[in-house]
Amino acid sequence: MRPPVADPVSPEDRTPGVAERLAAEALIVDVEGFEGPLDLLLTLSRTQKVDLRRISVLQLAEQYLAFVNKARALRIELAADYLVMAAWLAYLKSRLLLPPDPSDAGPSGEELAAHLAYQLERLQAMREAAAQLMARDQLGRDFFARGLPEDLRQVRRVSYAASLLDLMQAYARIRTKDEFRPYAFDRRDVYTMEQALERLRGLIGFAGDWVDLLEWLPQEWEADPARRRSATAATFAATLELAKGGQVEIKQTDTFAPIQIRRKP
Amino acid sequence: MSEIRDRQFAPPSLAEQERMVEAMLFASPTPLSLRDLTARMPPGADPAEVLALLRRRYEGRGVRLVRVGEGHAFRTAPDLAWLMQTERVETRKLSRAAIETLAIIAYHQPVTRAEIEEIRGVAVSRGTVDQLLELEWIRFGQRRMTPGRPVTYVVTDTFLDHFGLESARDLPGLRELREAGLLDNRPLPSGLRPAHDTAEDAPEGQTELFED
Amino acid sequence: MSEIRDRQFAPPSLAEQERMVEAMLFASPTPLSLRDLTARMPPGADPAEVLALLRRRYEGRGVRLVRVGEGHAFRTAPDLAWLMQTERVETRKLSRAAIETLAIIAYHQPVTRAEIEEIRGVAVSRGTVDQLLELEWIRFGQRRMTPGRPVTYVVTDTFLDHFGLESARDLPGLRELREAGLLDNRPLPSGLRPAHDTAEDAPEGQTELFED
Repeated sequence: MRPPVADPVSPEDRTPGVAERLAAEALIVDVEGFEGPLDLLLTLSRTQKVDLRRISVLQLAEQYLAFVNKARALRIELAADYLVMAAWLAYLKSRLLLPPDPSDAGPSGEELAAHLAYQLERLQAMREAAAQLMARDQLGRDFFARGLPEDLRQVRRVSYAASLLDLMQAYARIRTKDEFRPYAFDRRDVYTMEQALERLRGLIGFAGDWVDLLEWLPQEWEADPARRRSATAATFAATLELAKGGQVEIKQTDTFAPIQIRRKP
Repeated sequence: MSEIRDRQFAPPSLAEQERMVEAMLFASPTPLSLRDLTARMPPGADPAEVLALLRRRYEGRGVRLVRVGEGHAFRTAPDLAWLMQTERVETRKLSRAAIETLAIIAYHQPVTRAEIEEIRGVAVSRGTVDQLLELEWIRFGQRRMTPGRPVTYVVTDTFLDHFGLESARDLPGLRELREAGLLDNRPLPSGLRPAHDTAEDAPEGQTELFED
Repeated sequence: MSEIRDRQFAPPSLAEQERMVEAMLFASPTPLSLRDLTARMPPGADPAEVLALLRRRYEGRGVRLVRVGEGHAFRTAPDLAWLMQTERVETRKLSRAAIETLAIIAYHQPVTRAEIEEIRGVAVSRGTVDQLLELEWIRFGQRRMTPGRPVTYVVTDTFLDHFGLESARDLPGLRELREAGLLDNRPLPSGLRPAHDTAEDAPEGQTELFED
């Protein structure tokens, strides 16, 4: 609860007595309890003791300006918000007091005043709504959730997978256990792509014309079918690699027709 | 395993479904949505129908089945609050700024920070919003399709749960406020704006002097 | 305040007491003893009688009123326990011991544990057989009419289903295994590779290098 706001002091009263000073200080100290200029205006408006819709905005503006002057007299620094509002209210006051200027297209003083009254009414309404909200029954205070929740357990169900191939391999492994040895890759009969690449890089310089891929197999790999297959595969993979690098072109006129390559012109 | 498979053949009876929903809602500290319930029930179950049955069954009892936004939960009857002294959880007292900000978000949602500031006439401190976010009473809504695409705030189901609201439409006095035009976004008649509208641009700290 | 004083004049009705106990047991994080309940209820209340009423009321429902030591609490009905868990399926490869055991059972069924051990050359752990039983890939067959009448194992329809077999007779025989290169880990002499040695049957990508 804040103390009632002191009567507005007109700016002319520059030499306040001790009692006035104390009253003013009480008011100023209280400034920090205000939630901004609108809140201050709302509090000031209560001194008018009328419905917010019938409030005298002019009187309110004067009250506010007096308040700000008082704060200044006491060398209390007001936040920018309060000063900007003071400037705006001073402007509003002049608009309300002076006869309207027909050349001015802006909103009239009355429109501005009506809007300010609306803002105050809205803020007041929100405060009341907030109070109603907080007065509601609240979880953990007025009503309660289950105190002993039974947690949803995460059950991990493991599904085991095995393919027929796994099964057969497992069986084969057992049946050949005596002679079983870890599979060793027989390098002797494998022609690697690296080997083929190296060989092709050496040869490609001479291949201006289309050459059958098979003609480029290393001779010592041609006799044995398994070795020949390995060399063919490796060489083909190597030509694809070279084609990717833009060094050769590949063509095949028909399905299963010989694959031909040449250096990219 | 085979039990689960059996259950898939025919949906359980309504009575049985009622037991299931009752068990799930009793066990859960947080509201469960229709979708949560359906996901855990056997195919063919219709928790929506069962919820109505269950709600009637618990009418007037010590615990009630309440609706909370998209969710459903059992909660003790508020008139028995006096029995629950030991269960009472002391919540951190919210500042006046936080309470007002919460109310503005609830009644005006979705609402941007600038709009909150216009209504309160003062800058909203970061801490205030953070506190409400942390309580999970508010969350970010969709961005407003205006210059700067500001984020909006809306209230959550946790908020509804806390204040015993079925939906944000059940906020106290909402209709009256709307009819009085107090929830309109009514801008100032001209470009001339009072000070608080620039609060967002105001140097931080200064305006916060006046926050709680 | 006056409400509390009023309550002291006459004990609340049994129905009202039932609501109270229901709410307290629901909200309490621990089971409540008769003494706890009495302490929290208005004078003249008889929680013992109310507990009996309440227990009957929840009979057959999704939650039950159970006694936990000296206390009383609500608990999910045991037959609905499966609703309180979510399943996360994790696929794992069978252990080598398990797959080998399974293979032996598949190829030699009905087969005793001693026979499996003889073929594998190592003892078969109880866990391995249990795992296969649990997967419902094997089951007990008839007992062998030999001394000790050992149980035999056979594969199940679930097994056939999982491996896409019509019957256990569809399992590739030794000859096919050999032809598939599964029995022989050395490359066959060049040119002698059987025509049906398609990639599908081949064990690993390695042999594919040599395919046409």
